[in-house]
Amino acid sequence: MIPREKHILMLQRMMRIRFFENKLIECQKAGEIVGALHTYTGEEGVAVGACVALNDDDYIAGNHRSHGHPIAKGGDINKAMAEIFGKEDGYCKGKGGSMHLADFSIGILGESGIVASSVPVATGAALTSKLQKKDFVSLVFFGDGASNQGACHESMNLAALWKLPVIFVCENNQFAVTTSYKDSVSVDHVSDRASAYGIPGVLVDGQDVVAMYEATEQAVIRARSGEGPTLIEGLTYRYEDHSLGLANVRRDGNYRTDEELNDWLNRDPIEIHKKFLLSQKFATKEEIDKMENDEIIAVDEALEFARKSPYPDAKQLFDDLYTDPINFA
Amino acid sequence: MIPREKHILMLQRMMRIRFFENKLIECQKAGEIVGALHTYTGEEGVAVGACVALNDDDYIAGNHRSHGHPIAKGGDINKAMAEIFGKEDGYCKGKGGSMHLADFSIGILGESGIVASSVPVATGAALTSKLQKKDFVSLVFFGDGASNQGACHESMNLAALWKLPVIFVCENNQFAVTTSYKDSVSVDHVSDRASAYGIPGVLVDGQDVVAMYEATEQAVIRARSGEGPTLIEGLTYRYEDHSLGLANVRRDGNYRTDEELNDWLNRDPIEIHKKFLLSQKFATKEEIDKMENDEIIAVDEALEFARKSPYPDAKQLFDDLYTDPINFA
Amino acid sequence: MKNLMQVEAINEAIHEEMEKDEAVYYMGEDVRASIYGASKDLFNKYGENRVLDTPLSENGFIGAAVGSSLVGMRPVVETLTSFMWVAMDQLVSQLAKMKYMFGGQASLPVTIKADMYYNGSMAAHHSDRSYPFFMNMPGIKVIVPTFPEDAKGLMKTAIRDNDPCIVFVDGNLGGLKGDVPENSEIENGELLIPFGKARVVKEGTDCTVVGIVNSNVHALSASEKLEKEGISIEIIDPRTLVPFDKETILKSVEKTGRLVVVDPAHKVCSAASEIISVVTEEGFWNLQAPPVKVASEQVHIPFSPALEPLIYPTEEKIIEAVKKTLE
Amino acid sequence: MKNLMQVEAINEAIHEEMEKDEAVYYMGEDVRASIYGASKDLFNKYGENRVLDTPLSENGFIGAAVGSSLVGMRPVVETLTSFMWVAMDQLVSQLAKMKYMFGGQASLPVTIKADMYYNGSMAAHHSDRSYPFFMNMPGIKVIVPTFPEDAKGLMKTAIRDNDPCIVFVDGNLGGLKGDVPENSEIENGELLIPFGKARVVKEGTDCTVVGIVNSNVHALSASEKLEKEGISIEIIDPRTLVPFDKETILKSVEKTGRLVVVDPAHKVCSAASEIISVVTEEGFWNLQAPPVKVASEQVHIPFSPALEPLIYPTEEKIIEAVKKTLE
Ligand SMILES: Cc1ncc(C[n+]2csc(CCOP(=O)(O)OP(=O)(O)O)c2C)c(N)n1
Ligand SMILES: Cc1ncc(C[n+]2csc(CCOP(=O)(O)OP(=O)(O)O)c2C)c(N)n1
Ligand SMILES: [Mg+2]
Ligand SMILES: [Mg+2]
Repeated sequence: MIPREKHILMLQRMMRIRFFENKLIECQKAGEIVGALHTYTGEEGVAVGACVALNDDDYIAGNHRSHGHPIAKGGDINKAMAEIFGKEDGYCKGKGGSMHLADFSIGILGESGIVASSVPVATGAALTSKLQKKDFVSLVFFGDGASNQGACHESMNLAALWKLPVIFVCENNQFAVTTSYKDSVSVDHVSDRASAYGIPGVLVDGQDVVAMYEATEQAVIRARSGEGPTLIEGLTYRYEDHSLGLANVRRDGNYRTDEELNDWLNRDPIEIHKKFLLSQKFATKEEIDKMENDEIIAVDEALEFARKSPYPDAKQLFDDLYTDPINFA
Repeated sequence: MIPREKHILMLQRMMRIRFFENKLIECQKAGEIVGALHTYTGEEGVAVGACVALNDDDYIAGNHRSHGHPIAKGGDINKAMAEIFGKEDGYCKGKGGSMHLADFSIGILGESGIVASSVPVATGAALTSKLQKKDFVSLVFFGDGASNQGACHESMNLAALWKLPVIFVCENNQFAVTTSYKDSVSVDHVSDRASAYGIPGVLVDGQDVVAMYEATEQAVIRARSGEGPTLIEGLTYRYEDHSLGLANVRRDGNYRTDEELNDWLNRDPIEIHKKFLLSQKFATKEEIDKMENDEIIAVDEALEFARKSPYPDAKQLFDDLYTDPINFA
Repeated sequence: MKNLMQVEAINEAIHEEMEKDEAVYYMGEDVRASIYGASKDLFNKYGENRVLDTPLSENGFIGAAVGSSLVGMRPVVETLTSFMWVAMDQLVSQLAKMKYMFGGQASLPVTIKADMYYNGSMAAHHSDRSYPFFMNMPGIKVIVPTFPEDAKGLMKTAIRDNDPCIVFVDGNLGGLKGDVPENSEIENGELLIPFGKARVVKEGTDCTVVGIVNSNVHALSASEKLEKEGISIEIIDPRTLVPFDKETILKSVEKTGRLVVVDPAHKVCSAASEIISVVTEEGFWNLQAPPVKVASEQVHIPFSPALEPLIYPTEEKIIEAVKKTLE
Repeated sequence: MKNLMQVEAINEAIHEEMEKDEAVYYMGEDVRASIYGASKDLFNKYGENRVLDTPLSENGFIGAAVGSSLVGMRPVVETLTSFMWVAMDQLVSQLAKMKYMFGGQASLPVTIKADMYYNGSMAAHHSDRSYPFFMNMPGIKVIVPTFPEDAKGLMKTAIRDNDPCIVFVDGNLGGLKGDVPENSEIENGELLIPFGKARVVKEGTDCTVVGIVNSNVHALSASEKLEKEGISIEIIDPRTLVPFDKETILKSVEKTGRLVVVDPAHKVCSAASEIISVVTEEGFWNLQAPPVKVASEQVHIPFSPALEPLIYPTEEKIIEAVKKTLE
């Protein structure tokens, strides 16, 4: 049984992601944000369900679609927003930007712009858990497109062989940019590939945050008891086009229809979970409205924070490359 | 029904490989050959069964254990031997050596020293077949160890998606150097992984050349009819240690037992096929002895050829890097 | 003459070559939708058998391009320099080495169009400029076009070349406009720029400035300012780094006695390092002052718009470097 | 003092560091069986939790090393330079970039021991010398030991360093013997050689010869011959290429006025190119003759023993180069 607080927390985090992303979309359109911007609206159920099933000292790693994961894990939206603005108070002092949010202090090992490239890294964090006989787990998010990279194969094999406490979460949002997963994955479901490693493969409705939580919880139990990895595929959909930073990608080639988008909009993970909370009497309409309002305010404050934060100073350019500065040729 | 000539041809080619390798082992011990030398004795059934099921204008590609494949495909052992000696009349004019035999004129697209690295290449040859609406197929050999490389995953997915006429042949000789495949492949059999791509996975007794032929024949039919790739795993064993060129690898760490080796020696692919030919009355003892003798002579001649061939001249060093010589900085 | 953006010139080159030769096909991620512009209208025109959208498996599909080229096709592959790291197995072990390793049996007419999206707030994972590596590794031709005319002509030459070519396309130049001759204006009816011949972008007398990709644009504007101070620079665009036209540069240095090399790659072991080492080895006695390297700072590309521009060569840095050679 | 082969010195370094720090573990293909010698007796001594045989998945296990280092381990990974191409994704995008990209949050105490088996008839696929690439790509420290003492001391420093290090081990030097001090003979009880400090292998007056890995051995024998002709060379081994001890070399050139750089990497964009470019930029006025590069020919490594030796720097080529600077 999932405790009520977790249900509430899941709604909160999903709303936080939604408002955060929508705020960024505004800022991006207003020209206030530069670079690529891959938003997570529509997919909130996947990251939130997965992360809320973890402990604070468990680890996650992610990809270019990179704001939902850290927020779902409890990241600081002030620092996240400031980073996306390239400011000094950002998570990475402005060096990472949208695609590279990280907070090592709460187990967020970072987002990666190269698809699938975090998968071996997260597997390695799980290796530490095993070698040091700790009991933390490590969880990694990657897309349907990314699942076709060799890095996934190598990591799943390694993790299965060594029974590492790692959870592979494929966010199947139906597309890699404009390419349908049906044109890029040669089986019906990414989770079908789990059998190639002798590990459980679980197909989940990613719009149902509770289902994501439950699947992850099972995987966590398995991981902590030394039985090894699990592959979870959350079926979901991104509401926006691939990246707001690349305007020319948007709807190009009519890669998806309005009907399809509408069908998914009708299965919004936040609305579904709201209904669930109401039906279970876990929250009243008023409580939900209040939470919503709080999150809107929090995001507004984050924006303020980001705007006010100074840009990094030129002399910080060479910091953080090595532990101490070194001489080059 | 496999025609008699093919049965005879398979015995011939297996014997040719066996004698060729044994001759090289002698030369290597005598210090006449330099560099790494990965021999194929014990595994003849796999390459020969597979290649004899192909047409001359079908393609193959292979790996570091590299003499068996081209000989099985009908390669010229004079040129192969000369190449291994680093001589001008070798297949690659002495530039490739043992690990890089190739004969493009009869569909041998070359052996590759980097494990699994030929797998995408062979997949690409099959892509030409599809794009040009030809009907040749392409077949690639790789080891149990190599199957864990990402290149295999990416190629199998691509081939399955695009229904390419390619045949993936995993030579499971139980080890990658000293590492048992049980410690490197997380499922019981490499062929079990076919299901991750929605393609047939076939487990074959690699010591039975006829079984290899039949499995390959089925895969060829499937490939030529546009249905896509097949993954075949041939269970086999290498008689020698990993590489004769690295003496320190030999038996180090007792990675295998004498009993195990003996069990496999008792299932020698050449002896099995000889018995089969005799039992089916496809050949008499005398005919087989004659074939054997002919192959011994052919290998002796190849050695003579290699020994007599001159070393490449210094002025050939820069040839073959580009189509025409170019200026560097 | 028509005025085209660099990306349009490249698109034109690909169209012409696909039109001319059925063996040419185009492959990459989302190339049918033409998300990066260079493959515009290819899919409509040539269809699904010649314009292939790939799964996200760069090593797999670049390897497939390699394999297909061995047996009759002429693939043109679109990717980003930053996505080539995952494909280094096929790029290095097969594409670069195969022909030599097999004693010349292999023919690999593969063209890789590698976009470099640096200087656009894309951060460290998306901003690589990796041509120095491919200069160090033999076997591949390294093409670095700047101006639209050269971009078109070099791209066409690359597609027609029988050796592997990587055309490094500077994302900063996609919108750069320039005159490109109509085919009807050209003697043999098409624009083919030979490899290994530098372009003298501007003649000058006081200092030789060698520019790689976008650096030529900065060098041109630096030149205008320097002119006002009475300093005349000669700007040379090598256009290809492998093969390399050493002679044009050595001759220019013979005239000017000074050398500045401008290169957006990281400065250590850059193309600039190589060019300076070559000119000092072979043109030492013509140098009247130490050569100066203006290359990117030896640090990853930071996201912040407050930091990123500090990394790259600029007009100001070029002006300063030229003056240093004249001190 | 004891007389050790380079491979024994490296093995000793690993033993000492694994003994000292439980976070250090050793990983690679067939390392338990110690097929390349450097991991001798590690498995017996430290067992299966600290000595890991991996599947043939370099990208996967190097990535796992990276991830494990982020959360408390200090992996030492054994591989060959030639097998690093398949792992470039993790080496470049994660190992090299992660710390900077995350604003310093990541700490990556990973050591890669990368063997270079060139010059042993291993052909193009097994003979890479890829350190120039890792000089160009920021974020990794590039260690190039020659003598057994340095190999031990630098390997220990690398394992203890909190940044990613690649120790490029020249397979030609595995059997090179040299004196290595016993720990009891050393002030603080252990041999730690600092990064970024060149070793003056031999003092001399007429020409500075900078040698990378095996080149120092050739330079030493060249020196003996040259001495007989009255020519005195100063041999400098940078020992690490990132960080780089420019000062020692510039000071030496100030004294000798001449420079030869010897480097077994392919000559274009080599470490030698970089060193020559730096010395000409910063030490131009001290140079009395053009510097000379003695590096590998710009071609893949052929298998044939009749061709391969023509590629690399040799004693003779060094002698010729030194004489050229003295013409
Ligand atoms: C190795 C690599 N290739 C290509 C890209 C460019 N790219 C960025 S995101 C993306 C699509 C990813 O699709 P998916 O994995 O399904 O994630 P999604 O964007 O749908 O969340 C592509 C092609 C990249 N970043 N890295
Ligand atoms: C990418 C890469 N990693 C490591 C090696 C070194 N190596 C050569 S063969 C081999 C074992 C290969 O095992 P398997 O694929 O089973 O083939 P087998 O030798 O058993 O025929 C290894 C580790 C290599 N050549 N390439
Ligand atoms: Mg997707
Ligand atoms: Mg094997």
